[in-house]
Amino acid sequence: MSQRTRTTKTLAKRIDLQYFARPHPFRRWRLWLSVGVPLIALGWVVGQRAEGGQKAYSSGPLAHSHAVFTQQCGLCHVARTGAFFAHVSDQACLTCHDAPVHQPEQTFTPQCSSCHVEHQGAIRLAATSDASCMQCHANLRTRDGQPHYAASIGGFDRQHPEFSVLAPGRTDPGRIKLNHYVHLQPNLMGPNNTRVEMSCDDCHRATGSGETWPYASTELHSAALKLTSQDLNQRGSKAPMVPPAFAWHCAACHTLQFDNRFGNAQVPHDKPEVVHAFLIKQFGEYIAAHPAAVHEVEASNRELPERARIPRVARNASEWVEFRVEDAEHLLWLKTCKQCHTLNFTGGPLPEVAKSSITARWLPHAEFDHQAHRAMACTACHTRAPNSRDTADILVPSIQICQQCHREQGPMKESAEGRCFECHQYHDWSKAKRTKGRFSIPELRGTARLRMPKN
Amino acid sequence: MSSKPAPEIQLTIDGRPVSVPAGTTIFDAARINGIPIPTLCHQQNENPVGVCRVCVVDVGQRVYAASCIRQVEPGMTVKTSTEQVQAARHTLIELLMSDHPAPCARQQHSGDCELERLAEAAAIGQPRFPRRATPRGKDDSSAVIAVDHESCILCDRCIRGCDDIRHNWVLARRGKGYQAGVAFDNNLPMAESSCVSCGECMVSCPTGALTNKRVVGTELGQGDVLDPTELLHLPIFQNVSGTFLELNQKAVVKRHYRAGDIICREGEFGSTAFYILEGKAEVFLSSPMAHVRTEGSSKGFFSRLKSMLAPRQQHSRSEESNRPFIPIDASVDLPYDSPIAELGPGDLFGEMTCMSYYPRSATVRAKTDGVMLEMLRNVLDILQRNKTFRAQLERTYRTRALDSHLRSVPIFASLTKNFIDHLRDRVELVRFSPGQVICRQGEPADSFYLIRIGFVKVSEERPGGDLILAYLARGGYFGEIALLSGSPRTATCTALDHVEVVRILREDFELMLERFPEVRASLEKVAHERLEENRRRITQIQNLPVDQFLANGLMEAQSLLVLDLDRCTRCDQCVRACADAHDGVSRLVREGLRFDKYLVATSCRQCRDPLCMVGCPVGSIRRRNTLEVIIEDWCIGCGLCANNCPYGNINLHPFPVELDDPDHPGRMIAGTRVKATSCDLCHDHAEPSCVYACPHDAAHRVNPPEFFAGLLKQSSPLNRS
Amino acid sequence: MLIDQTHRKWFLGSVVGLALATVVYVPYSLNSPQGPKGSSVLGLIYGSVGFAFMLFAGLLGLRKKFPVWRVGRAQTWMRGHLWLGLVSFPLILFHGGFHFGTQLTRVLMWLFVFVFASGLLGAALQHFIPRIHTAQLPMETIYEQIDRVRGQLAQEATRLVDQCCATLEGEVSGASERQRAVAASAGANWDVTVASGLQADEPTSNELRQFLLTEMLPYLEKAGPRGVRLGTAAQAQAMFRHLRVLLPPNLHSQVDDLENICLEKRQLDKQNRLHRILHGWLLVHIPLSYAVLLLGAWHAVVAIRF
Amino acid sequence: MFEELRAIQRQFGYLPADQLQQLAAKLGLPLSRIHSVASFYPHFYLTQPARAEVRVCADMSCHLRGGQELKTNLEQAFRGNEDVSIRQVSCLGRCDSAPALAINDHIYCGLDAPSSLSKVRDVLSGHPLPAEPRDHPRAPVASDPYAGSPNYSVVRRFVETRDWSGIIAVLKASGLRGMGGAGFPTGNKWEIVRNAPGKEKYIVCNADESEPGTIKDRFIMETVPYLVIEGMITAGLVTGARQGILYIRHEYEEPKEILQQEIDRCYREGLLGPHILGSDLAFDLEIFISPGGYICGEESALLEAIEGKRAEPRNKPPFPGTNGLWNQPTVINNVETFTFATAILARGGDWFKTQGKNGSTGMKFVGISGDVQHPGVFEVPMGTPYSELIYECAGGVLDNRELLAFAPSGPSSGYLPASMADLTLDWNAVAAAGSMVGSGAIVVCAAGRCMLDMALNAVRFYRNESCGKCVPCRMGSQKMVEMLTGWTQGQASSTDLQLIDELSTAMKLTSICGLGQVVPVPILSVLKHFPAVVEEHITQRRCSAGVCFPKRGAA
Repeated sequence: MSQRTRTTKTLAKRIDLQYFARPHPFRRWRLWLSVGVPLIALGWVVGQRAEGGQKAYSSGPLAHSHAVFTQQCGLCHVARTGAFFAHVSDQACLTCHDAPVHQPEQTFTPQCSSCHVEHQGAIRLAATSDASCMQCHANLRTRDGQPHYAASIGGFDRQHPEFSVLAPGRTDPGRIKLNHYVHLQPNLMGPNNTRVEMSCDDCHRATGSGETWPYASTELHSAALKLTSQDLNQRGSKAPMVPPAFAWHCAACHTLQFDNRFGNAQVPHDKPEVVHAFLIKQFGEYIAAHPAAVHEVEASNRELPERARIPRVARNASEWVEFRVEDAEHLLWLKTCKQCHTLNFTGGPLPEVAKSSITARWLPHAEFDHQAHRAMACTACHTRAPNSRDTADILVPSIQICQQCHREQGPMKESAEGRCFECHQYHDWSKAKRTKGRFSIPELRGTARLRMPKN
Repeated sequence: MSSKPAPEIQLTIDGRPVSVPAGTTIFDAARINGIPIPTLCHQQNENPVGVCRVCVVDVGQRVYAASCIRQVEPGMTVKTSTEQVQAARHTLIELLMSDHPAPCARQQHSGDCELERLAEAAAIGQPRFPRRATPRGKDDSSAVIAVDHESCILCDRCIRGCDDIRHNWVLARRGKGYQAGVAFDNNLPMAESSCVSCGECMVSCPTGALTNKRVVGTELGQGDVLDPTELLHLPIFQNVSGTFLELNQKAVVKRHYRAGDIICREGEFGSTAFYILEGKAEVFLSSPMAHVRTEGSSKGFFSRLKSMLAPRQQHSRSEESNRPFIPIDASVDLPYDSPIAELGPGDLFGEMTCMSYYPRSATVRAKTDGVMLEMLRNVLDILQRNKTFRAQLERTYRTRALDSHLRSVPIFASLTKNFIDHLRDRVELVRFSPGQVICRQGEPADSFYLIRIGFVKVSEERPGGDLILAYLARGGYFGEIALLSGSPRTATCTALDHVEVVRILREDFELMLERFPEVRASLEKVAHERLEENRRRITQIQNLPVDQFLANGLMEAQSLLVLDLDRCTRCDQCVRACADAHDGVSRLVREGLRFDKYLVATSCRQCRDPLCMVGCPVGSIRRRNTLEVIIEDWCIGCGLCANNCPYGNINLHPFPVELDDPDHPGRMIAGTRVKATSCDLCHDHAEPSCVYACPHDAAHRVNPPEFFAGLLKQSSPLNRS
Repeated sequence: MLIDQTHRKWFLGSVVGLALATVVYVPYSLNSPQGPKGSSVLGLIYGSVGFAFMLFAGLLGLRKKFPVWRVGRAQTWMRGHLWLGLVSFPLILFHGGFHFGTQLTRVLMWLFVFVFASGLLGAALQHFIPRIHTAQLPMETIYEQIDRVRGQLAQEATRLVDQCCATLEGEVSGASERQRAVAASAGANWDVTVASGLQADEPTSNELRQFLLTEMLPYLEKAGPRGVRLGTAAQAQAMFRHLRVLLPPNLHSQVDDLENICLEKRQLDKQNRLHRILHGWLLVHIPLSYAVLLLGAWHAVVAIRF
Repeated sequence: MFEELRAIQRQFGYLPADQLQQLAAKLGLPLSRIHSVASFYPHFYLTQPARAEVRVCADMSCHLRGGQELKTNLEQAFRGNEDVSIRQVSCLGRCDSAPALAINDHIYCGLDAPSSLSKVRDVLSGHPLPAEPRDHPRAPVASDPYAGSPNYSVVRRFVETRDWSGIIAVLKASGLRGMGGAGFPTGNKWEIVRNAPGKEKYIVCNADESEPGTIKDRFIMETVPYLVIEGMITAGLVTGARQGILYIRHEYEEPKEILQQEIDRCYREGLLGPHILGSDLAFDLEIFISPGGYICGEESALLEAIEGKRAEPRNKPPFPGTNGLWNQPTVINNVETFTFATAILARGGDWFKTQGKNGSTGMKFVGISGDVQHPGVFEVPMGTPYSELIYECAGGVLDNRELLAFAPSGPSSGYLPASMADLTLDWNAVAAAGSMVGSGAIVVCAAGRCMLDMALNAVRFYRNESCGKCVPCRMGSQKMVEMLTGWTQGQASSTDLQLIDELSTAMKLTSICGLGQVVPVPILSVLKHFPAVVEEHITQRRCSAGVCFPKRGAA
């Protein structure tokens, strides 16, 4: 047995009674680390500061549009003189941006930053959350107390009303007689007596791709051209479909010959007065050149059945011109033009052409980008188009078709963007005003001190 | 004695005819005639006993005669150094040498061991006899004389010196045969015997059995060395062997003091006592009369604990002593309110410092020019054992200290002057040496004791070992229980150091009880409390299986700091908390023995037998009735208790104080004084700081028997079966 | 530290609190326009409550610096530290909407993750290791004093060997107290002859000394068992067995003592190791938590400002 | 003083320190003196004794008859039992019925191990010890002039004649010598005392028969106590002493009672007291019970003991005859001497002279013990050959073994080989053979005994009984025991023989008393008569008797 005795005394005597006053390496390490690590952290913060950047405090990368002045927090976070807080005020935004009001009737205007959330990384600031809209639209109050549409909308796929154009009873106001069904039949007589089969995009295209329209007139009237190019250039990618225009979409087939003597020469696709003048001029010139022709008896014209019975012989050139114009006009008014247009013979020598009234934008408060949907067949959405025989048919797809893809978002939902901003604009850009830029590039990039505007 | 000259006797010694008076011993006859006979047991000033037989001579008989005792006879033919005689002597010396630790103490110190000298003369190197196998022991108890029984040759010289020369009758032979030896009184250690330290035995001893003890620093540096004759002229050194005083010449010096000189300072360690020959001195305490108080507790959450000094008037603690006198190491006590007293010629002070090496209990300053004897403990021992001096001491005590001594014991406060005068001549001062039993359990009681000097252990004999009930210090009293009840002693009281008690005889004690019923009442109350407490503890012990518990000393503790080691992460918070609570001095060491899964940390256990009390020169540390240790106001900060505590749980706490400027009397300077402190359980708070600061619920202050009761029951051998 | 029944209240409180926070969080996170954000009201509440918890947890360090302050038992603080610290993590996650953010917040979050993880580890360690400590190290001492105790062990060993050598070299005075006792008890009062046991044996004594100098002292004086044969229990046992063979039976108790010293040293080494494990995680936990608190506070300031 | 001490011991079982203190105060003696005396006598316990104090005799006769084995058995049985203390004791005076042992001072003889064990157990369980069996038949003593019915004719005659010189002359003529061992002529001793000046004179009868093998005095005191008492009265009357003290060892409880009865009877009949038989002659006789110890048999030590001191022999001269008890002239004679003195005075000096044979004169009581068939005390004429004593009186050697050696007078005479058995019981003849008749304590060793062991046993006895006063005896006996023990344990040194020789010489020459002087005798006799045995032990470390050299395994 061991003789060593452990008594309290022997044990305690071994201990230096003041040992705790001198730190053991272990504790010293702890102390140094406890001082050191926070110091490093502090150093880092200070270092960041010294570098001048305040990026470190940024709660996230700025959106692309603002990324340039990431280092210049003060640009947006404007502290009022003497105040501590430097929250982003609307004023800061309005320095560069105009933000037209949404609706004159709205009861409440949120702060810019409440919808345009910055520091979320490279996102579009315009991509506001539905919740921002729902602030009001979930339970809409207007100043006049009369919500125009639905008063309670939860989102695109939640309580969103059907497009208003599709409301029952609504018809297409267009006056150009068009039978989609016929046009989509195979074996149509095409230009130059060729047989063609038409597809939607022969007439409906969103943007001018530079591709020529297959049924465009070979020799277009300048007026027609003017119209279309304006339409094409105005609205970017979300532009509505190019409205159908005779010159682009019809002229190749629907030729406007007026008299055999002129071969395939056509009358301009214009008001009857212009056509009338054209005819007079044409025939006048012809008789002048072919005075003999005044007496030529006209073969009966199958095309004008009413006229075939009484061949008329002109007495003179002017009469001939008169007859001939009459004949041609008869043909045009009663057949060629009338095929599409509605002509009103209201007593005057010339008919009145009803306005075509083609609807360029069916959904005036929303935008739709056909281009984005190009992957789909047109009929995938416009399901009724192939069987539409009546101009009055509104072929805008139902919202339900949209909702098949556009739903509440989320990785699991496998859906297309369903938030409001996808279709709706908050700001009424029509009322936009011009803003004045003030900053230099170094100011924005943070290499120069920012001169804050005095309020 | 007849005046008639004794007739001359003719005889032949070593062939020389010689003539000597009748009655002369052969030894003397030979010596007178220039024939030396070696001897060990014979000395000229002592009666011959003829026990060493070294002086044997051939007187022509069958056996040799011891020349020291054999008287001459007419016609005797004595041969002192025949070959056979020398051979016999040689054998005897060799026999003695075989048990003699050569060189013995005497040979080592002064080179005059007679036996070794004889052995050298007889060319005895290594004795051929086997050495003694059973040790005979040493007795180191005396302050002045070292006793080494190993060296004793039983020559009886010391016995004759003690008995025949000094008539003290302390020494005698004991035992028989080879086991025989020399004993003091009842075979007591020398210091406990009735020895008066006259030194005669030591002077007589031929070997190292009795030698002058070398005390630490036997020589006092300063002062005038006194001639032994000068000392012998002092009445207090009467009857002391001059040779002995000469041996201790430098252990006592005469010193002259001028008025205002500081003679000794409280708290200093020293080894001398002072005896005033002329002049006056004043004795006083310069430590602040206050105890350590921990403050800043309930005031606010964040107040740091401060330790500060507070006298008992300002901050009274429960059971604090209200004694009006502070006991010090002199023949007077100091009043609490103005701790100063005067000493005059014939007074002795510094006894405890000198005998037990306790620190000085007070500062002494010369009041007038004076002369003092400064002495080391050997000389003090001579003094204290001197009959003349003792008488003087008792006289002084009776006239000057008995009064304050009795009155400083609260229960005697009501005694009338008359009665104290009555006691004055009847009390007796009795001295005990360390370890001596003052009264023994079971013996009939005959007196009541008040402690004047030293410390007394009160213990009860129980099967399986003594149970220490208390330590009593100066001012303490004992023996009342048996006297009150008339039963035998209920406990054994043992002197722990050099103890002096005042003995009040039974009849005086009874007279006192009769005349002062209130004393009786309070004594009975105290006695009852003591008994009750003892009984409670004993039942406690009896109810517990105590082996390991006792082995760890846990039974003696009344409050333990235990750390549950399964919880303790050894983060040391408790120690830091303790240090923090006490101005950076930890009163706790996180180390100690384990009991089950508990570490019994070394923090004041409020021991039932607080060793720290033992030795306090002013008796300022003691136990409350609740057994808690309390340090009284007059702690002088000497640090002895801290040394005595087996666990290092007493700390000395420094405090700034104003002190007398030694260079400019009357002016004060800033200084530092220390006060002893021990775990106070942070008693101003709900719980001790260490426990409070333990983040892991590991530290607990517990009452051991209760806390461990479950454990102890489990491990009880009775339950195991 | 023992996570046991006594923690039940805290545990339940934390669970309830956490559940409550989660219950609030789920709809909030679903409904908030830009997802859960620190700057939203709830986000701020989470953030501030979480930070308050962290701060409280961090204050434990301060509390420990001033152990006597009567500001609640350290045990309460510890439990608060443990449980509130635990809860603070999900709260902060809620606050950040489970995003770590950029730069400052990311650093902060990662630091917090480390602090939290080290805290969990620490709690586990402090739950289990003390018991191992208690069971395996009956001779443990105060960690800070291990070096000192080791020195004392070396002295003790030297003393023991000196004693043995003295006995072996036959110095009666030096060492043979026991031997003399044996001699004395061998014979009764009368019949004792000579104690003949004292036979000098110098070679053995030299070998013993050699053992002390080359094996024992290097082992005792150096921390750790590496590179010393006594370091492994089995080898040490073998060596002491050899010593026992070498030395006479009356010195075996000294050999036992030496072996006991080695055992103690072995335990001290182990204590060293265990202590480092038991408290080593604090080297990560504490500094990082300070950093977290610092940066967290800064973050709060910055966040409130911007 | 001894009575006081005994009283204390009876009361407390031992002598408590405070009682000694009180006694000191009572007697006016220094405490040291009382302690000194009390510690000298093993009879007194200074500390609380065990509940069963067992004392086994281990000297010569008992040693031969299994005392050692008995002790070993007891020790094994009660090892670790603190209530039993087993020690060896010097001769208890029961050599004829060895082995003897005392349990709490009750002496039992001839016990075997089991019965002694049961006795000790009885003590431990609190049963009172049965009285010692007293079965000593009173054999007629041939020398008894009264043949059992004493009439104290010598005293009566002296009271009438007062012829002291006649009595001394008769004694001188009879050649009666001290029978205690030294053999000093009795008549001369009485005459010296008679002539010595002194206020008081004392007659002391030494009945402290303590030498191993010596049992004759007990026999005498039990059978013819009146002869002893009459001898003492006569001596007192002759020398003018008025006080007689019969110093008897405390183990002799029974003889003491018998003597006391006889003394009481004498007082009743006026044979003792202030007026003996109505005359002006006075003589008081008291029994002094020895506090114990062989050394008390030494005359001056005995006187010291009576004086209440340590029984340490005095330096002589002066002799007790002039400076005896209380420094007064004192006659000290042995029991047997007084007995024969009475017989001689009653029957006339010639009777004694004619009693011897083979050229010797006188009678002698001898005790024969050890390896004999019938140990006992025998009254034989001087001149009887030892062989006759052994083979005829004592019935021969035990178990018919060969006689190996015998001690004519216990240890003090040394051992004589069997070849010397034809020696006659004669003072001069035996002295010539280098031994002595002494007290006639014949101890017989049969073949198979180790003589070195026997010598050691004898020396050890002396060592144990040495008073320790003088150096040669105190130290020499111890060293001799140690050396001899060494021999029996194989630790002899080459110088030992030389050393024993030197030591023996020194002890013989320088010791104060006879005890110290005879210490070397046993070993010297063995060295002389059995050198081969010693040689064998020392050089070959072999004991052919198989007694010595403890087996290694046994330890």
